Amino acid sequence: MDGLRRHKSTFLLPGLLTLFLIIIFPLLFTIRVSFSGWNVSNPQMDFIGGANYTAVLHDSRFWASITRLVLLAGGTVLIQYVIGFGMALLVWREARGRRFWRVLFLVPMMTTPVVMAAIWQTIFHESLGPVNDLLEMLGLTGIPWLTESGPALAALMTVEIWQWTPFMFLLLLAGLLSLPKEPFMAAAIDGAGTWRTFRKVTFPLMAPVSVAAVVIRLIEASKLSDSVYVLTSGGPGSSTETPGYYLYIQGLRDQQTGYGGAMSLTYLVLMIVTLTVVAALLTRAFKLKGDS
Amino acid sequence: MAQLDIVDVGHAYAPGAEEERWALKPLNLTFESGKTYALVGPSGCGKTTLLNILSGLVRPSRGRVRFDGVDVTALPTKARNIAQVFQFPVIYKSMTVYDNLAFPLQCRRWDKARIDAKVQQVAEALDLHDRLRQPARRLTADDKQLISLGRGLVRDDVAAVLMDEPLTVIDPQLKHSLRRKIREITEQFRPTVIYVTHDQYEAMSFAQELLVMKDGRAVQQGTPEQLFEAPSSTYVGYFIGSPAMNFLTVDHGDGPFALGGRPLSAAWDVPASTLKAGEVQVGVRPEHVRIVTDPGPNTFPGRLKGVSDHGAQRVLEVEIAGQPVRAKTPRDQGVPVGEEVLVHLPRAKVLPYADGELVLRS
Amino acid sequence: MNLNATDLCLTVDGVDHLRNVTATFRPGRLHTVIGRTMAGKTTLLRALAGLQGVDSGSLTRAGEDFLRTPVWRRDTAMVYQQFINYPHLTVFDNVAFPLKRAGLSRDEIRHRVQQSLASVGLTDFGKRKPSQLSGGQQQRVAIARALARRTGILLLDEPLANLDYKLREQLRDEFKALFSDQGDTIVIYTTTEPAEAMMLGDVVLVMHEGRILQTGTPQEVFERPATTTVASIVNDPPMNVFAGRLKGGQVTVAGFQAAHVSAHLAELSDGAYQFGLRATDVSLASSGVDGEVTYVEISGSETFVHVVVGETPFVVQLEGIHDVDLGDLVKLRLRPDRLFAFDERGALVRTPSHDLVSVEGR
Amino acid sequence: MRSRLYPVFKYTVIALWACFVAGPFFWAMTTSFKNANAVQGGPTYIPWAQYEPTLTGWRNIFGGAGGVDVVGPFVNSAIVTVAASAISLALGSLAAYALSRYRFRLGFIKNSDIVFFFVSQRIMPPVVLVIPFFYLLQWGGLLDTIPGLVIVTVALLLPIAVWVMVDFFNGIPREIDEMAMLDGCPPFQTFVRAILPNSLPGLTVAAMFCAVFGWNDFFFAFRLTFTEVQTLPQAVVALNSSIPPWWTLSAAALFGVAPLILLALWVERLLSKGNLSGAVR
Repeated sequence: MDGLRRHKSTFLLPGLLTLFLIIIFPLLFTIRVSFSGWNVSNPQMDFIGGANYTAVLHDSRFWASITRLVLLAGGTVLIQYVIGFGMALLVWREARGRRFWRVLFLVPMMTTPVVMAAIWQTIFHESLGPVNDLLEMLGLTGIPWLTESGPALAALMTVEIWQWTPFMFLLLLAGLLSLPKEPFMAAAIDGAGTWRTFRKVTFPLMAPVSVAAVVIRLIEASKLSDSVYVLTSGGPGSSTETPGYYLYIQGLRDQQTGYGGAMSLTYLVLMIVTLTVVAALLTRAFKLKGDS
Repeated sequence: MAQLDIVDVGHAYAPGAEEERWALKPLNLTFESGKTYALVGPSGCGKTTLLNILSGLVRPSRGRVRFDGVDVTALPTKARNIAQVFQFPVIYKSMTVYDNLAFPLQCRRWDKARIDAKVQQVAEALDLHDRLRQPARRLTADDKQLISLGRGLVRDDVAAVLMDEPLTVIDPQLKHSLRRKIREITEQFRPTVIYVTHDQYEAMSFAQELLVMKDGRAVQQGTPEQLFEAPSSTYVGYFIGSPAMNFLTVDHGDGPFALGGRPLSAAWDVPASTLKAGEVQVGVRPEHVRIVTDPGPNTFPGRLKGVSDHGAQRVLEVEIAGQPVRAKTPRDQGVPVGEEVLVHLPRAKVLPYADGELVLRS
Repeated sequence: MNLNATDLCLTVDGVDHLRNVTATFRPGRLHTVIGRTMAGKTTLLRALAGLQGVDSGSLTRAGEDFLRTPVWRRDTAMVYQQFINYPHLTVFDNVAFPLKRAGLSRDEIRHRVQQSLASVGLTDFGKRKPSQLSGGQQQRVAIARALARRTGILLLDEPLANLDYKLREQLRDEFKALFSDQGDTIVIYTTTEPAEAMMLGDVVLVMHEGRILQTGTPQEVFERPATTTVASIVNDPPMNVFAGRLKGGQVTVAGFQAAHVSAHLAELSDGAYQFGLRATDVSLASSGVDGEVTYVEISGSETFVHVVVGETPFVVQLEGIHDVDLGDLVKLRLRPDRLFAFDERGALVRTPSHDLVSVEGR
Repeated sequence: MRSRLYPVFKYTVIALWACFVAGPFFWAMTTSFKNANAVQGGPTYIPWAQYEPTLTGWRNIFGGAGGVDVVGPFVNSAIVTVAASAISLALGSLAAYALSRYRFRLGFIKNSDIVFFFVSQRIMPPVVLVIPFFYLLQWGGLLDTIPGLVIVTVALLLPIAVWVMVDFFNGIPREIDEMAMLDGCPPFQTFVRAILPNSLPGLTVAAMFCAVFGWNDFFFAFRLTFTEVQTLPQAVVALNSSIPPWWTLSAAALFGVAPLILLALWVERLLSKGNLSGAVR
């Protein structure tokens, strides 16, 4: 539609500018502050060069949180994908009461993560919570869920899986429901069994949705911090700290504004690079390019 | 390849509906082994229902379906050993052309060498042999349709190939060549083919026999030539042929028919006793109507109302005794001068119809 | 107020869509633009409507530089090949939409919508949504909306291409009446079908690869095709064109003696030519040139037999439906008096003698 | 080929997952009717049989003595969510329409890059934004106010709206736009009269996502509003302090997530009607 050049910007600019203005100031501010020694005792926009960045490079607590995040996000998203896909397949076509199951399986993603994390905290309570009660009923010993590092991580992952598997379920089920009938009929006609049909028909057809769902979840999971705050406050020690939460401690709670800024930007660049690479790899693995 | 028998099969989507409203009224049909058939009719005529009954997608409300004498009415699609080409090309996206063609054989656990030989043979016929290693999803829509057909052809024992409007999404430009290709391939492999379409051109160009359907009924079954020369009803006369057959209401007493007070003899005599009080018409194809200069038998004065230039032919719109008649004439015959013309309806081509049905030669 | 296009050019991604298109479109005339798929017809219409810019050239109407007029002020209506209507509006509101934009009074709108719907036979459908209509009816709605506005320019882009052939036949006849009285509107209608172009057009423009090859009345274009390309575009099936030699009163084509030269070619000097012969002027006979049937298609009431003689393919058009099998050996008779002669580059040299003569009246 | 055990297996798996999903809600529900004694006595599940239910928790959240007020925060949350969603949808669908219909080219930047710019904002961790926002809002006098929170929430929701709507508009044939223009509509009217009325399913889906993410935001509210404007998640988390009054916490939590549980019913309807499919592709 040529001859409309004057009009196209009128549509785009309000949204673009709004976002730009909302985003650009914080970004510039953060860049600038990351080169300053701004902290709680010295709230000033001075210039100290790259000292903050050097410090970030040597901050083992930060790098440990990054490693933790990679495992945490990678692990939970994978599990979410498998369970979400499995559940979507089970209630996709003929299933008794499938509409009820669908609603139920969607509910957790609608609920507020911090609020539910508070409930989960009571569930994982060592002596008063139902999890240990259940374990004891099964003849096992209770586990100090939130006060030992291993169990605390497991608890955090459980909460994440509970909260966000529904999101996978939603995207994948919507994807399944939009699939055409014919390929499945063709597979039946060709004599393919259940497993072969899944591997050769369902899964390839779902590849674009799968990639989109996984990437979106990875993006959201990379920001994990609210639930950590409520559930474990990063503890015990710093054993459940995610970068998001550690940034909060440094930049906000301890008001190491300059240092926090440098760390934020390091983290942001790392995430953008990692997620871009992951998205590209997934896309290539599923040969989505050049598809007609 | 098998012979398919439809015995007293009817179907209603709403259970308990009266028979008049069934999507497919009970009918008997036989599809002979190795022949090509087309089911043709406007949308909602029941052709897709019939196809789905054959493929096992729809279980008929009544009647039996037999493949080579074996009752398959209760069997699911998978167990019927049919192949199907859908409206929208269906290929396995993640596989190469080769794997697509080999897939049905892999499912049947053929050994590798046998699969390879068969796939090569079929790919050769489909003209896809030089693209076997390509991902199937990169092919154009028409080649994808050939793959669908090929997946049926690789199976030696396939009972029938069903095609459901396979040209719907193909570029107009490529329709001709794909139709031609499909026809050539079926001539070579000779499976039993049942081809559903709403397009008469397609049906007549493709199939050895047509089944014209309307309102859930099979109106007429026959070769294209039979449908053209002797439509069993005014509907078929209208539906097959372009322009449609002319139908003229005639007077009938005890003797021959009369049109505008002049006698009109038809291809065969119709005893007055076989005609009820209803309307009697004669049908004659525009191709057979002739504009002549001399009066004679079966020749009527007419009035030229209009001329349509179709290129190599012209269609003359004439009125005889107040009824419109179209005549298709070659271009080099020119256009008659003036309004008054003489129209000859060749006796052998004038067919009698009573209440819309062809009156059979007794 | 003529619409004048001068030297319109458009290249997109290295592909020429329009090449020096120059044409004058006159009020009250129906212009058919005929060409194969991808000939640039749609691009031309879109450029006239302002939906597509051009690289160079000019477009004027009554002294106004049309290229600078935005789409919504071009006083143009368009009917697409796909049935495009507003999905959220009823049929009535669809037709009323442009009238409301134009600020007409409620009574006037109601009057015009009803009139327009009546003219396409949809009087009782005003309250339905387009999705509740058949394809043919949806296209009628689109046409009604275009007509109701009484715009200065009415563009129709292959409006029948996506319809069944029976419906196409019917609407084609209706169009003839519908567009016969369009007052001062410039009507431009694109099609791939010669019969449609000939039947509807006051003026025919033949388009190929972005160029306008010939402009003229249907008769001129059909009977004096400027080049072999035009000849093949305006004939359905395409005119048989074959290279041959004229020597000593004989026409030889790739090794066989095709015909004696008839009077109209007598004055031509000996040498190499391309000859054209319409499919209607080749017939199957008991004696003649030997050939083999490679394909048979049936179109409405005609049978097209594809025959190959040596290496040269011919299409033979037989009236009526005939049972010819692939692989049959046949003999062809070519009518020497109907040969068109073109020079080696394809430009017209001679037409069959008596063409324009017998045409009278209309 | 499917064995007879398949249905048994299938419904067992469904039931197990359903228990896991519903578990926390059941626990919160049963806890909300306990009092200090019942909680201190160890985990119990069935009222009357295992403990004597009381309404203390529920009374506390609706202004009972010594309780907390959740109604005010509820209203705040609702205002922020609705306002931010509405602004995001309006700006987002305009931008999405432009990106779907027109070709933009600014040096090496193309349409897909602009879409990516919008969507990539979701990568930004809230912490990166919150410090500068703090100063920005302080400077504008909007700290601890509803408008301030709305502005910030828009940054959160706008990418979602653009993402959903671009895909949706791409699914509407361009011929509709062209036709509207030929019918005499300038571009803006084309959008309003011909495209928007056909976009309801897309807008609904976008609105749903905006509502969920807007309602559930905690971090921004936590850092940028304090006393004047508390949102619901803040109010609930505030209860999660040293000596947890679990009964009140549970009641407040259930009250806070209830509106969105109703949303799940509605999402399922969209899903069954196929409206979500377009948005997902």
